[in-house]
Order: sequence, then structure tokens, then C-alpha cells
Amino acid sequence: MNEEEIAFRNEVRQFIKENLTAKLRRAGTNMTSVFADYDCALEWHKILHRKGWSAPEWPEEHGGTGWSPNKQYIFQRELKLANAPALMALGIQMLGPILMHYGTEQQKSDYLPRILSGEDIWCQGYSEPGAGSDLASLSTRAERDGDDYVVNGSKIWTSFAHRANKIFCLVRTATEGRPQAGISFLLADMNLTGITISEITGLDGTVEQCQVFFNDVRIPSANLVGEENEGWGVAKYLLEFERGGHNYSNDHQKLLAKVRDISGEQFSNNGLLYKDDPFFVSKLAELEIDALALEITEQRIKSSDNPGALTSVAKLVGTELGQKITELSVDALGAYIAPLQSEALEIDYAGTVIGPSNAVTTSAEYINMRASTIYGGSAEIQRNIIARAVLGLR
Amino acid sequence: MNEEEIAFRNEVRQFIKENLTAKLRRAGTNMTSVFADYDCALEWHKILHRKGWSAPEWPEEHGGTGWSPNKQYIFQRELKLANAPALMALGIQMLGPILMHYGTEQQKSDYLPRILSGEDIWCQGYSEPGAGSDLASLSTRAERDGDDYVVNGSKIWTSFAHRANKIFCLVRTATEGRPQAGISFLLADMNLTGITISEITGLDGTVEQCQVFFNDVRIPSANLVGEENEGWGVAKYLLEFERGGHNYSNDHQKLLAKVRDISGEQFSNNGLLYKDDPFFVSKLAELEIDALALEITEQRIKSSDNPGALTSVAKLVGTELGQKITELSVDALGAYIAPLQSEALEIDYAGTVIGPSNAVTTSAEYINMRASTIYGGSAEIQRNIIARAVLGLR
Amino acid sequence: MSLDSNQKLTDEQQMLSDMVSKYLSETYDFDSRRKIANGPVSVAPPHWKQFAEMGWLAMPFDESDGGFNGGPKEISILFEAFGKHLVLEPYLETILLGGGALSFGPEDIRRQYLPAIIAGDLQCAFAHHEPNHTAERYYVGTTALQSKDSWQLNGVKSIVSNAPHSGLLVLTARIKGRKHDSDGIGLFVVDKNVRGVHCDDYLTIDGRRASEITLNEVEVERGALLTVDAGQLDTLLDRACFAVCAEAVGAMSALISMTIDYCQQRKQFGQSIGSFQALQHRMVDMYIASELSHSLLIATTNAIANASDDRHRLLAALKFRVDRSAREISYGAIQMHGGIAMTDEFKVGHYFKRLTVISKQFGNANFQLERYRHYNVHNNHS
Amino acid sequence: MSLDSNQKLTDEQQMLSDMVSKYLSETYDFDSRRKIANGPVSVAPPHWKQFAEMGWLAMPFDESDGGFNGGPKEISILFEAFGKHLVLEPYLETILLGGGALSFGPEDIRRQYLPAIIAGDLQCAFAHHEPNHTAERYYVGTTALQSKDSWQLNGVKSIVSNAPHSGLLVLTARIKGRKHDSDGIGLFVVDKNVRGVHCDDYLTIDGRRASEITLNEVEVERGALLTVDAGQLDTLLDRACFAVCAEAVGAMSALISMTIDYCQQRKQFGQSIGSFQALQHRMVDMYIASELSHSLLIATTNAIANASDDRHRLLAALKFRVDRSAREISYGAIQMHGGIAMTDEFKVGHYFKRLTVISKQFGNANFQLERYRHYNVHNNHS
Repeated sequence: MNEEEIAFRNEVRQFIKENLTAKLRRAGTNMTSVFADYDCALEWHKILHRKGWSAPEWPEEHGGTGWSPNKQYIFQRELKLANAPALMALGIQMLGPILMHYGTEQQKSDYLPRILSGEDIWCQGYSEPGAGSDLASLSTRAERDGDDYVVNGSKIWTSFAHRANKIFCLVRTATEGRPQAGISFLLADMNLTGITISEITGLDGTVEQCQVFFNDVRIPSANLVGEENEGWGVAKYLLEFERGGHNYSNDHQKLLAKVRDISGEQFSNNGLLYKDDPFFVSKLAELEIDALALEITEQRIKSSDNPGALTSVAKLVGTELGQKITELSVDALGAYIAPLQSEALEIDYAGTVIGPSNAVTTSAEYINMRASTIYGGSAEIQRNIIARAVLGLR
Repeated sequence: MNEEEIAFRNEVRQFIKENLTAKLRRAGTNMTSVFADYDCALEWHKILHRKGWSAPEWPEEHGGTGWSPNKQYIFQRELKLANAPALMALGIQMLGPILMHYGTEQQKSDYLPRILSGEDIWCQGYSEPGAGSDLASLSTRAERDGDDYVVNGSKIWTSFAHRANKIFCLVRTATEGRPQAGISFLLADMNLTGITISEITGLDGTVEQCQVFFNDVRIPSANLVGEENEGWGVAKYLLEFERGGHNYSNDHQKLLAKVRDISGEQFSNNGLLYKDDPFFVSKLAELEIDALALEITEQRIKSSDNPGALTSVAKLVGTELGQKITELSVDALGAYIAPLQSEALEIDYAGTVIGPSNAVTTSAEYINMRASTIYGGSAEIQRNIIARAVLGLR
Repeated sequence: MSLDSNQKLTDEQQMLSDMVSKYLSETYDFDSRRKIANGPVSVAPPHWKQFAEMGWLAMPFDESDGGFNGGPKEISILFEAFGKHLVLEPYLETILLGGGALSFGPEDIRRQYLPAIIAGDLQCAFAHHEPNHTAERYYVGTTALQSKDSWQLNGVKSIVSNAPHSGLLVLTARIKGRKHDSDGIGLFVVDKNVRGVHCDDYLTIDGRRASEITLNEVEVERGALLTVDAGQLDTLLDRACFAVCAEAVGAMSALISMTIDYCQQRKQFGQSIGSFQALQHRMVDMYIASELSHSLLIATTNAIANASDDRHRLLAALKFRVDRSAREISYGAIQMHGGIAMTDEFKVGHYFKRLTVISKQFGNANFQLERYRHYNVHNNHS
Repeated sequence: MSLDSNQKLTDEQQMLSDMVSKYLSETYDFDSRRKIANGPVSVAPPHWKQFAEMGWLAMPFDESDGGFNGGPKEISILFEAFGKHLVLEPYLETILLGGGALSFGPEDIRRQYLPAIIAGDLQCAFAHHEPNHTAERYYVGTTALQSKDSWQLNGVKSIVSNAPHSGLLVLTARIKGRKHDSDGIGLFVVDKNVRGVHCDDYLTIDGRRASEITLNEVEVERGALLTVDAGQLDTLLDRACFAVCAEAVGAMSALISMTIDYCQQRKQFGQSIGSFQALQHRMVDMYIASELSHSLLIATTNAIANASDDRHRLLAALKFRVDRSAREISYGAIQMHGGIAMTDEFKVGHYFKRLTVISKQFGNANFQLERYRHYNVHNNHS
């Protein structure tokens, strides 16, 4: 870090100190997946927005910061280590870049400021029941009728559809040719007539995912992004951002800190605290070394002109390593994996917690982490991509 | 073990004590692959034959013993643990059962006694250059000319072709239909005109494998086993025996004993003998547990009416576990992996040995063990077979 | 080691196996199970009385106590089936642990409690773990002080499974020695409603109920001490360990079947995902992991049945391998099912959660490895 | 940690890189290499004089010693290329270890030996390991006893690479302290032909030559003690460790390229084996293992160049990861090549053997893990 970067880091720390309230910090601490408490995420979004920091990676003309990649990285890391709650990411990280690239001037001016300010929270209508990683097989139909598309079908794994006010989705506007042809990218209000939501309870007992049903939903054709039938290109652009946007090493640092906390309270079978148990500390060090190697790899991605190859590597290693770290934390947690402490994870919980003091999230985190190699392009799909695009295998 | 089995074990031990000379024992101890010193293997073969124990698993009518599977298991284990040299296996374990099933009476009476006595040592002409696991793609041609087949082509990975006096091989007698059709199974003398041999030096610097060239070799049609063009069925029958015949857990016990020996002489980075190093002993225990689980699985195979499924499992686990055990032995061996001690492995070597006293085989053993998941149906082929035949996946 | 003679079931064992299979297949579908698991803390699993009527609850007890003298094979038949169907009923806590501990007690205690337990009228919990020390077998900081006619118990017990439904607690308290010692631990039977026992009840991730329990000057009679024999405590814990291993083997085999089925039916990119080689090979590795655990279960069952010297070493090896296999199989099953496996309404994730809990129970992997080494050295010398 | 400014090569570094690549590609094909490796023990690798003429041998030395003042980036350029081509020439032994140790010596010693080393006329070996103790960094049982004008050396040194070709030995001998102490170890320069030095020479699996060396009342002058500073010994060993890591990264990248090429060309069952998903995924994992090692190499190079406090922690992490990656990549490369990889005439197996030797050199995986933890704690506290 050069002097300018150190000064910048101090500025970020000062801002966090002054603005990240105990409640918001708790919302960050209590995260057991990529999502924080929804209301707290919104509150923090607005605080960042007032400072002009809600979408640092956006171009300055659209309300971004113009920071160097290093500064963005420092900013994200400071937020993570201070346990700031994650923002709802789909608007800022995915739809924003798409609209900047494919959107009409009207769409840009209608939506980008409201993403930046947190007035609009977007969800993503993408996967469909039975399609899984085979996105192009989608069957939700959109038929042109005057100035509207009439949409029928269903989307699944739509995160926070029960809270978001907007949805961007892929729909089928033609059935000829390859499955990838005939897909279009549409924007919609969640309160349109004909949209209904069914909540999906996760393995950890909470609701983050939904299924969204479209029943003769009329979406104005002005809400088409890009050309009709060319939504697949838009979607692929979006996937790039979904994969490249995230620094897994920040997550790992937070997870590793929790492992260390637990290992200072829990005793191993040999009567030693885990932090003094030679087996345990070796395993921890192995994971730390992998986390370090990934952190450097993420920095290589930032400073590379052509990061494509390493981006898939980072996603794959980042998710699989996150799983290994939570697995180790559960090894130290031992039988305390069992208590289901959903209430203790709520922001206003004031009761006692069972087990080690900083481990109330661990059980749910371990369970939820299994999803990280499934969504956003499964581990298998990532390996297929790397084999083809990087290694040139056919 | 019941009382009869204990008495049997004692009989075997007594026989070994009286007949396994120091030199033969050394040949067993110095094995770094599935093959022992060729001359010692033959000598031991003849000693066993005099006792009637050279092919215990054969039916009694053909010179076998009629022992129960348990007794056969005890016999193999006692031999292994006493460091008896392995016999040349292809005649006894593979060709013998094939001739009993497919051979003419003439073939049986010509060949079986000589396999039993060790007068004939067979090699296997099976793989071809460039074919690898895709056995059916073989292209060595055999054309009928009067009472002979005229054979042209080449076989590779023919173990001990430079020492054996006989070869059984698969040749193409027709080119129509599926690759599996049109293959025939032939027997030949290695001294026939037109057979030449090229030795292949292995990674460990020794010669066990050869390439065999056939140049207008005339093989009498009486040497056809089974029907013409139906050699694939014969080959598959043979594969069953190759896979099912071996008890990997005996090998593992021998390898684990060597690891323990090395761990009692070599010091770990922490200044402790490996046998007192908590990391090392834990890793060793993990492998011992897998070896134990496999040993039980092999016994389930023996006592099962339909062992097919578990046989492929045993081969896969047996070979991959063998690799892990030798990997651990190399971890304890440390920098002593480097000295190339080919001479010290020769039976009449009388010089000093570099490194731990019972580790002269370890380096070559580790290197050669990588081949165990390649030959006789690679690990990938085994997994394909299990997926199809056991799990029913297509 | 020879297996042949021991793999066959006796006629009685075959009947038990068929009955358990039939009952659970007919009544214990996943949706019914989910309703039980998602109920409030205080609602007990409803099949208990039927288990009693079918005689299952009497299985492991001595005939003199009204039982059927069942051995490890019977336990493994029951628990493999429980594992396959993710059964929530507290057989482990009430019968094996609570009932098992009571069997060590004097005749009047056995007479007082065992008939009600066998009849399904009384449930138990086994309170042993203490805060932050769940990986140690003998750690007991709870104290038992003897006065002339009674014991006074003080301490905290953690993650006491089935306590919310139990009338009786069987708990460990230290009579003498230091907190980590294997000797000096007493097994006590305590009425849960006695003064000084305080329970905080909660749900667990595997659909069960448990409590944190504080013992504050709890007075029990002298007869409440069932045993202070470390060997009996080991027997109790080993039997429970064995039972959850059998349960895990059942659960793993169910996970593999459902993963294979799912991969054959599920289509992506125009073909069944079961045709993708990478998934096939992963399923093969899951199958192998399951078979290796299964082999160790068979050998351990036989060794316990024959009271072989090797039983401790085998049990440690079994539990260790079950832990490894359970991780590999759970992770693979979830990954290949995809998103649906991460939902509460689909069964796969619940097997994962149960297996995760089991792998920390009665000795984690490191404990078992240490124990395996202990008995292995012992065996090699003998 | 920021990489941007450090990843670019200077013009000089780019020239070095191009030159090394060009020379080795043109002269160091696998068959030539094999002829060198399979020669008798006493025949030295033949490219040494050309290395000297191209200035490579001068690279790491101070300008005042006739060197080019090259840093870790130059070392890593050379060794990655050596790794890619499996170069047998004793740069590590003669230049980094022997020459590096001599650089610690007084001026007359440096004047006496370094010009000949840089000119390619004198080779060195570094004798440090002792029987059964190759995993410890500081274990030295060989003794150095001082008399008025000389030292007497007694002891045994094991697996001394390049000793058969060396005129000079640099060896460690203990001046004070106990056998495991880091302090009290002297670095001595010894003419190999002096009385009392006995060498047993042999070939090694990675195509090199080495010796077992007995030192029996070997007398050397007082000036033969180059240093007794434990920090300098560490510097020497760390630099060698760094160099073999760079070599390993080069070798792994070569293994991956040749495996991909082979799988694309090789056909089985009517298709290229590179089209099988299980093999594709395995190659992806090999590629990832290689990239993670590569990342650590870049960061370690920068940290050493900048004398960052973090360099020790990074070097330990790098060597640990190289060990893990090398196993995964070697095993995968052999498996996917099949039988041919097990033969002496094909190159893949030789990369495996060289990587195996490297992973035990200058601290095995457990040593590095321990060292990583030591410096990690240190860093976390600072």
C-alpha cells in the first residue's frame, strides 16, 4: 500500500467508525449467507449513498467514485472486516453495468440513480424450475401484444423477490433456432398484476429464495433491454460481472477470524483448546495458505488486462475454499453444530446464545455455504468453462 | 479363524520356514512392483509346485488345492508377510482359467501342467501402441493361410516378454462390425520366427515391460482359443480374473510395515522420530483404517455369491490406497527419495545402502505405484464400469 | 478376520428387518417427518407408542428386565432403517442411553423405570456434555457431593438431546478425581421435575429437541447413583456410538440411492445429468465411501457380538470412516441435486444435517483416530 | 499487498528471460537431456560453460565480486526456465549455495574462488544434511574443533548433490551448542581433495549426481570458516528454497501444457481423450493448483525484492503450496498420459521425479507449515 492508499484506508475507517452503528454492525456479524438483514442492508445503502460510496466501481458519470482497483479493494476489505452488512447486490453489481452497456438513455436515467440511492431494489428472474445450470432452456414466454409483452411462466431461486420492488428477467420471445436464440431481457415492477410470489424456506430455516409466477403479466415494451431475441448476449455480459465482481478473500478473512475465535473457546478431544491443538492449527494454516494464494490471485485479476481465465478460477477456488473453512469451524464447534438458533440471529435478539460466544452464525453458515458452488454457475459449469475457454479442450 | 484354519496357517508357516531361503526372501523384500526377480520367482514357483501349492485357486482336477476361500486368503497373506517373491502371474491367474473354460482338451493337457510346474512362463499380448484403455481398437492382424495364422503388428506393455517363453494375445481376424467383433485369442511360442522384442526401460531404470513385434509370424490354427472372431468374450472373461484375483490388503500390510520401519529411523522436522510425530501417526492411522475397510471388503467379496460390483471397488480402492501409503512412506523418507539404488535392489548385492535400512525399495516403489491405476483397466475405466454396471448410470 | 458365518441374518433378525422396513416405508414418508420436525419444541415424535407395541423398545434389554436380549445386529438393523428414513424418535436417548444406564442400576431402580420405558410411557435424556468440552469423552465438571442419605448435584449440561420430552434424566457427575479423569464419574438418574433442575429448550438442526440444563443444588437419593464403573460408562457410550454409525450407514445409502435416481431423471443440456462423466465418477466415489463404511459396520457388529478383543479398534475405525464418508456423500448429494437440496421441503439437505450432527457425537474424527491408535498398538502387542 | 507495480519486467529482465528461453529451447530438448542424465556418475552436465559465457553464473553476485547484482526476479526467471526444461546443470549447488556461502566469506576467500565459479571453471556442492535428519533445518552433528591455526571437522554428510563434480565443498559444522540448535553452526569451505574427505558417489532419480561424504579428522585453515551467523545460513537456505519453488512452478506449467496437448491429440473410443469430462475437470484442477502456486511465487518474489517483513511467511506458504500442487499435477499428468509416462524415454515421468525431490528439499511441507505459522503469528501481532 502506498501513502495515498494508507490515507484512503484511514478515511474509510473513519467513515465506518462514524456511520456503522452497532445495529448495522450486528447485521453484518450475523450474516450466514451472502445476504444481510434486508432492512439493515437498505439503511446502510442509504448511508453509503449520502457519502457517494454506494457503487464505487461504477464510472464517475453514473455516480461511481473513479477509485483505482486497489482502492476499491481496500474499501471492500475494510467494510468486510468491520462487519458492515452486505448491500443488496443485484442492482449495483449486475443490472447497473448492463444498463450502462445495453440500456437506452431513458432506461439509464430512469433506473441508474434509483439503484445508486437504494430506492429500487432489484431481484433477478433467471433460473426456472427444472432448468438448473442449463439456463438457455428457459420457457417463460413473452408475447408481444401492442406496446406490451404478455408474460407467462415461472422463475425460481429469485433471491429476495419477497422484498424487492423490481425484477429483471430473461424471457422467451421466439422458439426457433438454438435455445440461446429467442431470449429477451425485460425489466418489471414487482407490483404488476399477475406476479405472485412463493417463498422458499432454506435448509437453515430462513427465507431468502422465492419462486415467482407470471400470469398474463403485461410488461411495457419500453422495458426491453437490448434487442428483442438478443437477451442471451445481455445475460452473458451479466454473468461476467456476477463472476468477476466479488473478492472471495475478504469473505475468507472474516470466516478465518471466526474459526480463530471458536478455537479459543472450544476444547479438542485431547483436552487442549483447539487453538493449541497441533492438528487443528495445521489444518487452519493450510487453509490460510490457500486463502493467501487466492488473495494474490484476485490481485492478479485486478491488475490484468485480460482477467477472464483467472476470474473463473477465483470463483471456483473462492467458493470451495469457503466451504472448507466453514467445515473446519464446525470441527471446532463440535456438538454445538446442533442447536438451531434462528432467533438469536435476528437483529433485535437480546437473549442468551448457546455455545461459543462468536459462533451463533456458524451452523447456518456451514449449511448455507454448500449453495455457493451451486448458484451463479455451478462448480461443474465453472470447470467446463475453464476447460474450454482457458485450456482449449473440446 | 477357526481351529482348522489356525492349523492350516501353522502348516503354511512351517513350509515357508523350511523352504523360503534367505535369497528368495530377499527377492520378495526387494520387490518394487508386482514383479519379483525373475529367476527367484521361477525357483520359488518350482518349490511351491513340488508341494502342490503353485496354483491353489485352481480346481483340484487341474492341480489346484480345493482350499476354501478363507484358506486361500490365509495362504496368500502368509506368503506376503513372509516376503515370498511373487510368482509370474499371467499363466496361473489368467491363462489357466481361460483354458479351463474355453480351451480344447488338447490345449488343456498341453498347457495347464506346464503352467502349474513353471515350465512355461506366459506373457500377455494385449495392449497396442496408441490404444491405451481402448483395447478393442487393436489392429494386429492375423490372416488365415492354410493351417496357420500369419500375424503382423505390435503389442506393447507386455510384461516380461524378454524372459517369457510363451505369449497369449489378441489379434484381429476380421474388420467388419463393431471393433469388439473380429478379435481372436491366440497362443504362441516366443521363439517363433518373426517375433522380436524391444525392451522398455521404466522410470525406475529397470526393464519389466516390452514391446513385441510380429512380422509374418506363423501361428498354427490349433493355437486358437475359443472360436475365431470371438476373442473379445475370452478377453472379458480374462479381465474378470485379472481384477478379482488379487488381495490388495496383503500388499497394504507389507507397505504399512515398511512405513512403520522407516518412521522408526527417520526424524521429522520437529526433531521427533516420525513414529512419535503426532501428524505422521495420524496420517498413518487414517490409511490403516482405509486398509482395514478394504480388507473387510475383500472378505465380503470372497463370501459373496455375486461379487462383481465390489471387485471393481476393491481394485480401485486397492490401487489408490497403495499410492497413498507409498506417498506417506516417501514423506518419512524425505530427501532419501533421491538416491537411485538400482544395484542395491539386485539379489546378490552386498554393498551398503543409503538411507534408512529397510527403505531401499521405497523410492522405486513410490514411482512404480503410479502405474497401478493405469494398467489392467485404468482408474477412469474402473469408475466408468462401476457407474454403469453397479450404479446403473448411462 | 472372517465374515462368512456372520453375515447371514437369523430368522428373528430377518423378521425384525422386514417389519421395520415395512412400518417405516408405510408411515414415515418425508412429508410426515417434516411436519414432526417443524413442530413446536414441546411436541414429541408421534410413532413412539407404535415402536413400543412392535416390541422394538424392548429389544436391547435383558430378558430379566422384560427385554429381548437383542445384540449389536438387532441394533444395527433398527438404526440402519432409522437412518434411511431419518427417524426422529428418541430410541438412542431413551432406550440405549437412558435405558442402558438404568440397566446398570440396582433391581429396585430397574423395576421402577424399565417397564414404563419399554412400554413407551417414559422418555429419557442423557446429560453428559458440558460447555465447550463436547469433544472429550470423560470431561465432567458437574459434581456429586455425598451427604448421609443423598447426593447433591451441581453443574451445567449442554446439548441434552430429547430433554424437552423426557421425564427422566440420566446424567454424569463427578464423585472424585479431576475434570478430565476417566475414573470417578457417577451415572445418576434424576427426575427432571425435581427442584434445582433448570432447562432451556430448543430445536436442533436435525429436527430434534434439546436443552441446556443447569443443576443447582439438586438433591437426589443415594439409590440414584446407578454406577461409578468407568467400564460401564464406556459400554454405554460405545453402544451409542455404534448405533449412530449404523444410522449413518443407512442415511448414506439412502442419499446415494436418491442421488442416482435424481441424476437419471434430471435432464440438462438435452441429456440426463447422470450421463455426465464427472458426475458419474463422483457418484462412484460416494458409493465406494459408503461401501467402506458398510464393511467396517459389518465387522464391528460381528466383533461386538463375539466380544472380540478387536471390537474397540474396529468401532473407532468405523466412526472415523463414517465421518469421512458422511462428508463426502452429503456434499456430493447436495451438489448434484443443486438448489433444491438447499430447501427445507426437500429431503436431501436433512440427511446432510443429521449426518453432520452424528459426526460430532460420541467422539469426533480426531477422538476416534486417537482411540484407534490406542487399541491398534494394544492389538499389535498382543 | 499490491502487485501491479511489480509484475512488469524491466528491459534487462525481459532480455534475460528471452535469452534463457531461446537457449534452452534450441539446445535442451528432452533427448539431449536424457543422454546427460543417463551418463555415468562422473560426467558433468555439458552446458555449464555456455551458461557462464551468457553471464548467467554471475547473476546473483555483487558487482564488487564480479556479479550482476541480480535479485529474486532474475533468479525466478532462470529457475522457471530450468524447471520447464528440466535443466540438470548445478546452478543451485554451485552458484546459489556454494557461491552464495562463499560471498559471506572474507575478501581473500571471495577473490580466491568466485572468479573461477563465475567463469564456470569451478563447481561446488553444499553439504548440510546428515543421516536420518533431512527434514530439520538446523540439525548439525558434524563438529568443528578449533586448534590454534585450523579447524578439525568430523562427521557424516548425506545426499550431497553435485559433489561428484565439485572441487569445493561448502559444509555446515557445529562450533558450539547442541545438535538441533540454530545457533553455533559454521559454514566452512573445504577442498574436496583434502585428506579425510571420503565420498561415495551415486546417481539420483532426478538425473543428478550426489555423494555420501564422511569427514574424518579433516583439517582446514582458520579462514575456511565463512560465517557462523545463523541469519546468513537462513538467507542461503531461503534463497535456495525460493529458487527450487520457481523451478517447480516452471516444471508444473510444462507438465500441464504437455498433458493438455497429449489429451487433445490422443484418441480413444473414437474421440480425443481431452473431450472426456472427468479428464477435463482434472486438468482444470491441475491448472488451478499451478496458478495458486504461481500467485504465491509472484508475491514472494516481490516481498523478497522489497525486503518486506512478510517475505518469510510468503516463502513458507509458497513452498508448502508447491509441494501440494506438485503432487496433484504430477499424479494427474502421469495418469492421463497412461503407460508411456512410466517409461524412461518419455519426459513426463522425469518432471514427476524432479518435483518429488524438490518437495523434500529445503524444508518439507510440515516444516513450511510450522514456519508459516511462526511468521503468521508474528505478523498478526505487528
